[in-house]
Amino acid sequence: MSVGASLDLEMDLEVFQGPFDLLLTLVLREEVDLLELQLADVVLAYIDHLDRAGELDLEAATEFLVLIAALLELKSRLMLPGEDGEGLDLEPGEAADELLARMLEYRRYKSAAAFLEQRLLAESGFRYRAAPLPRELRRASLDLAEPVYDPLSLGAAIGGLLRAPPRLELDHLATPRVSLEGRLAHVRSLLGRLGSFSFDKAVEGADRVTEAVTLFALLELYKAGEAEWDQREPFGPITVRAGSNPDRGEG
Amino acid sequence: MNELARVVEALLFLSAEPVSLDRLADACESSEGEVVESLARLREHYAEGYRGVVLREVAGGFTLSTDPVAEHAARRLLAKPRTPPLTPAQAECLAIVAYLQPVSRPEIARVRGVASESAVGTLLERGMIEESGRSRFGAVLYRTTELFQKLFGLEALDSLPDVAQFDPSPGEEQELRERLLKAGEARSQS
Amino acid sequence: MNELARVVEALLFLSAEPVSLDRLADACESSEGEVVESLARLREHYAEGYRGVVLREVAGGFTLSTDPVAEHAARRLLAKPRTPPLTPAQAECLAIVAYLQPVSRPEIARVRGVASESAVGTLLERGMIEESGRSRFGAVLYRTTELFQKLFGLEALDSLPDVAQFDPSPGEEQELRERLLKAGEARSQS
Repeated sequence: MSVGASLDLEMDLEVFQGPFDLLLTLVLREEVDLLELQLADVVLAYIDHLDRAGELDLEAATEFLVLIAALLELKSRLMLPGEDGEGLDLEPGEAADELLARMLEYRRYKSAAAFLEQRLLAESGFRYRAAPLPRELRRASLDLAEPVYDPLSLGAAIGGLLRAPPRLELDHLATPRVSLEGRLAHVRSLLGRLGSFSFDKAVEGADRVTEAVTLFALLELYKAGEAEWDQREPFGPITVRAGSNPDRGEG
Repeated sequence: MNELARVVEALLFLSAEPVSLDRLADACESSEGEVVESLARLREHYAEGYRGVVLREVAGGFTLSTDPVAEHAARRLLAKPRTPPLTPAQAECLAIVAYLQPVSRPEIARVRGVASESAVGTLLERGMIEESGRSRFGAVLYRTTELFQKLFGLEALDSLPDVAQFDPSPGEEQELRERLLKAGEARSQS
Repeated sequence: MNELARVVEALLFLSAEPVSLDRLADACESSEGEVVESLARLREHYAEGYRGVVLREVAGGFTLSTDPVAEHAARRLLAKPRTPPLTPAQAECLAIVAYLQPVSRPEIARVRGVASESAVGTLLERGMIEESGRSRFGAVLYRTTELFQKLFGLEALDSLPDVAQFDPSPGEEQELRERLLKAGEARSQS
C-alpha cells in the first residue's frame, strides 16, 4: 500500500515547493493553508508529470485522483461561510480522518471490483444457450394476455415527466428566503420535541436551498455540542440526536 | 460419459443450428471416428421417449431439440406474455409512446433527459410497442400494440387516462409534446 | 425420468432466461413441490463433472449451461469470445452499483473520486446495470440486472459476499493512517 509516496511528484507552486506527499502532510497538519493552495495548479503539475513519464501508472493515477478529490471536498467545506464568518475548522487529526475514510471507502470498492473481475473470469466457462425460440413460440400470444397493468401508471409517468426541475435563479442567492436562524430554531424545536429524528424528517418537503441551510444549522449545533448524528453507510439515513456533551471530543 | 462426449454435448447444446461431423471434430481437435463414438454414447443418453431433449441427425448434421411431450407447457411458459412489473424507465418510455405516438427514439430520449435504448428494447421484445414507419428524418417511429391494450385493459387508445389529473401545471396551454420536450431539456441540463 | 422431469428439462433448454420455480409450476400445471422433485431428478442427471451441460440456479431461477470443460472447443466452434473482461474502471463502478444500489452517477463519482460516465455507459450497454428510478434531485439511479446475476453466477443479489470483507485489515488501516500523517515528515527531515 502506498499513499502519495509512490507518486514521486515534484511541485513548484506559489505557496509550496517540494514533493506532493510532503505537501499533503503539510496540508493535513495545517502548515500549508488549503485555502491558499490552488488545487488546479496541483492537477496541472500532475498532468505535466504524466507527460514527462510518458506512461500512465493506473494504480498511482487513481490514488492521486482520490486524494485530489478529497482535498477539493475539504477545501470547498473550508470555503463555506459559518454564521460568525469563521470557517468550519477541521483539526489536523480530523482532516486526516476524513481523507482516511475516503481512501478506505475507495479501497473497499476497489477490492470488491477485483473480486468481481475474478468471479466473471471464473464464470465465463459456463456458457448459456442463446438460440432463438422455435417459430411457433416466438410471438406472445394475444389469447393468453390478461390485463395486469394499471393504465393510471401511464398517466402518472407522463405527469412526472411534465415536471421540470426548479430553475436555479441567482436572485434567490441575493435575497435568501431561508435563514440560518430559522433553520436553527426548526432543528432545535425538533430536538426538543422528539429527542432524536432523521435528517429527512427535518427537511420534509423542503427545497434544495432549505436542505443545504438545514445541514449548516446541524453543523453549527454539532460544533456547539447541542447535536450529534450518525450515518451507518454512505447515502444511508442520517439520525440526529441531542448532544450529551457540549465539549464533545473524539467520537 | 468421457470428456469428448461431454464436450460434444456442450457444443450441440450451444448451437442453434445443426453441427456437421467435421466441424465437431475440428472444434474438439479429435478425429471424426472419435466424435462418431461420442455421438453414439450421447444417443444412449438422449434416447427418444426418456428425456425432454432429444438428439437428432438432420440434413446439416447433429442437433439437440425438445421432445414434443413439452409442447403444451412450452407454449404456456414462453408464448404467454411476460409481464413483470415495469421498471420506472420502462414505464416512462411506454407512457411517452402511448401518449405521443408515433414517436421516435431520439424524441423519447429528449423527453426523458437520458438515452433510453435498453428500456425501449425491452418494450419491443415484450411486444408492447412496435415500429411504425419512419420520421421525415429517417428515425424509426414507435407505436403501442394490440397486446399493450390487452395488458392494460384498454378498449381503445383514446381510453388512456386523461393527463390533466396528473399534470403539475394544468393551466399551461401548449401542446403536450412541446411541454414534455421542454421539461426534458430542463432536466437534462440540471 | 418421469414426464414432468422431461417437460421441465425441455423448458429449461428452450428458455433463454433462468426460470423461477413458480413459473415452471405454472407452465407445467403442477405444484411447486412436484417441480422441486423433478428438478432434483434432473440435478442427478446433470451432476457437475459428468456431463457437458450442468443445471444451475442463478438470478432467482433455474437454467442449463455448458460445463467449463467445453470452453476451449466452444470458442473454436463459435468463434465467439467469452464474456469480455471488465476494465478496472468498469469493475469499480459495477462493484459500487452492486453494493450501494440504487445509486446515482454523482454518488459513484464521489466514491471513485473521478467522473465515471464512460464506464457506467458501457455497463449499461452490456446490460449489467439498468436504471432504477430517479433520486430526489432527478438524477437517474442505477441497479444491477438479472443478466449481472447470471454472468456472475449469483443465485440472488444477497449471495454477494459481505462488503465488509473487502475492507483493508486494521493493520493496513493503521499503516495507511500513519503514512498519511508521516509520509512527508520523513522527507522534510532528510
